[in-house]
Amino acid sequence: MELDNDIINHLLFHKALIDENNDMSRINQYLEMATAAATGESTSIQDPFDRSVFLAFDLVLNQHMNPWDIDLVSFSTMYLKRAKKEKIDLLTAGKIIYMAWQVLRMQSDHLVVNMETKEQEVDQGFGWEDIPTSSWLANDDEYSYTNLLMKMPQPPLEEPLRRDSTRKVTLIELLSAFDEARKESEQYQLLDHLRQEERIILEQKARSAMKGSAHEDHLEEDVAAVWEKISQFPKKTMNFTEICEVDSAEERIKTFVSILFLAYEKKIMVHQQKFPYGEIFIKTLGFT
Amino acid sequence: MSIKEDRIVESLLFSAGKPLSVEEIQETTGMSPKHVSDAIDHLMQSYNNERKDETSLEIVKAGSKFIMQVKKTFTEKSMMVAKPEIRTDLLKTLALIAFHQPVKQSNLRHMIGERIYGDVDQLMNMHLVHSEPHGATEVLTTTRLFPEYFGIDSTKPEEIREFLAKKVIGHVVKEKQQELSKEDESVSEANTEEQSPQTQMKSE
Amino acid sequence: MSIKEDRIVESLLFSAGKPLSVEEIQETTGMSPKHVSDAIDHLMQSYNNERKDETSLEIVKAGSKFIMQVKKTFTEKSMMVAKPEIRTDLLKTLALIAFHQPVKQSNLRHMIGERIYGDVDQLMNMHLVHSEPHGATEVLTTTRLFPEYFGIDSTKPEEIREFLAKKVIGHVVKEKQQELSKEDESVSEANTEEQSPQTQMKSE
Repeated sequence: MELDNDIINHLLFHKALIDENNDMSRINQYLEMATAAATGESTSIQDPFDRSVFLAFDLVLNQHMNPWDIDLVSFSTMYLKRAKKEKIDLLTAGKIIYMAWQVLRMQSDHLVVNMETKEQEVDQGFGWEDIPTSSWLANDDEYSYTNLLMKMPQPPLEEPLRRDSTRKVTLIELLSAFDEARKESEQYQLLDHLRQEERIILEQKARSAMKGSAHEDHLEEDVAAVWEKISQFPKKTMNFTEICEVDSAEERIKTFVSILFLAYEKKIMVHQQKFPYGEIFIKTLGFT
Repeated sequence: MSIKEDRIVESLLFSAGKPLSVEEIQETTGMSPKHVSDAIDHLMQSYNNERKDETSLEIVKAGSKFIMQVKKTFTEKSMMVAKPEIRTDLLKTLALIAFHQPVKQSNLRHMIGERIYGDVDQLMNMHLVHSEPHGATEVLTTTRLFPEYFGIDSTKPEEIREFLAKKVIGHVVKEKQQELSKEDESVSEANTEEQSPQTQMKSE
Repeated sequence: MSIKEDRIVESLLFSAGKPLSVEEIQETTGMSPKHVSDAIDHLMQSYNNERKDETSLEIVKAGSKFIMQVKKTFTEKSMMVAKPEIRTDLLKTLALIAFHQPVKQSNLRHMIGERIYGDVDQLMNMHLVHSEPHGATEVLTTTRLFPEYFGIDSTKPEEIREFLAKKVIGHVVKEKQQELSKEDESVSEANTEEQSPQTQMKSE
């Protein structure tokens, strides 16, 4: 397979990015490596620029080239300029950025080993850390994190395999559990008692408020009608507007009161996010 | 690839947390029985002999099965961090049943609420609680497994109840004593603090 | 006796089945925090480096705690005995929250629809997600349990985000590479087919 002139040009362009202390012989070496690598996957990257970039990193990652031989600062500046000017295949770009991360990682490992601070050089100008990967990933476009994630067959989180073991419970623990259960049971009974008293008072209040009004007779029917609507709803969760079809004050009150009754009877669960004027959400319970 | 097979069997024995038979390992891994046995042999050789002094774990035969476990010397401490097999909430319900048995499910509902139904189901699945229909409700007692599990020397509900009642009193008394002895300690610590300047003075 | 302390900490990490903090180990063993940390270092060095190829287990930092678990390479085979608990859909919702955190529930609803309410309820029940009222909506973040549960070596949202981004990009890269290698194969296959008659001709 032949290397096209573009690639050679771009490799020469990389020569310009390589530390001046390195001699020319290095670029020939790269060309040799590139010839070898060209038979690999890099051949299918259409854009010659991307191909050259790919090759540059491929050299570092697969051919064990010294990562410091690529000047990431000037390289990233050039790359971004190019990315802004032309439409670049985002998948390839993603791949390159990922590889760049790896290179950066290798560089930092290298840095730690050498204990030589080249920080000043890196701090000047533009670095990979300035590339807005997070905004690229947080965007709403096809290549956003969200979209990529939803398309993945497996989520990026995996449950690690840990030891599934338990030990026997001791008699002492049983005794302590009884001690706690006894205290909790006392509290529960007290609360339950208070709750019942409250319930009776509320029911009495509601009855006396309804007495004599025309609503008294129709209330049960209204509740039944709303329940019918809710149970026939295709989804388990719905909102108030979906249930209250006719937009009149009377209908809204009728539906609302019925919903409160159904919630009291624990047939549905009602919640509202925006208080007090937000949408009311209804969730059916114990029915499928 | 016998070395890789050793690793697979090792990871299985580790994650299972209970004894596994050769058949179970075979079914999960698709390895032949011979390969499974060989892998277990290698692992036992490595854990229990070659690396004996470099590990706190061992692989032992339990009946016809195999288990990876902590060596006896280290069990005491490691027991303290291991998860109990009955979770706290369920244990509380079990304790209530054991102390009040024979007890109507409806009475327990008054004590701890609707939760009781789910809890009783789980305890019955664990064979620790037995339920007998009684009119509209159920009457609950502990099973024969219960005294066996907790090392109680009786199978009669009344005797178990009594035994536990005595233990609870003993437990409460003991706790109280510990509290008191802690107070004593702090008192004696205070004393020591008071005494120490004297000791210093003496040594000077 | 640092070697014995290594063994004690090893037995604890083995038995717990959940991540343990230095404090928890310290409380159980009575060892000093320094000794606990040293023991963990030795164990990680031994399991994850020196004996790397001789064990299917690893010791990892999960959040600010430590746990012994099966290496990823061997999980699939051993998963059969201890099944995963969280379904794929829910894991994806969790991965969304973890990446975009702190994130408004209403924004997530735009991303994945009404499903979010049920999912968030479940994740909150599992103590993996925390919700804080914020005006008309809720703001969601992951809890401290999150990195512990998944064995992620950080409690910082930025680092968790980076971890997830790498995983997703890694997946895309892998997919692309597989596509490319398939194309390569078909190209080289085509080449071989073309060449083989020539070779035959030559040999004739």
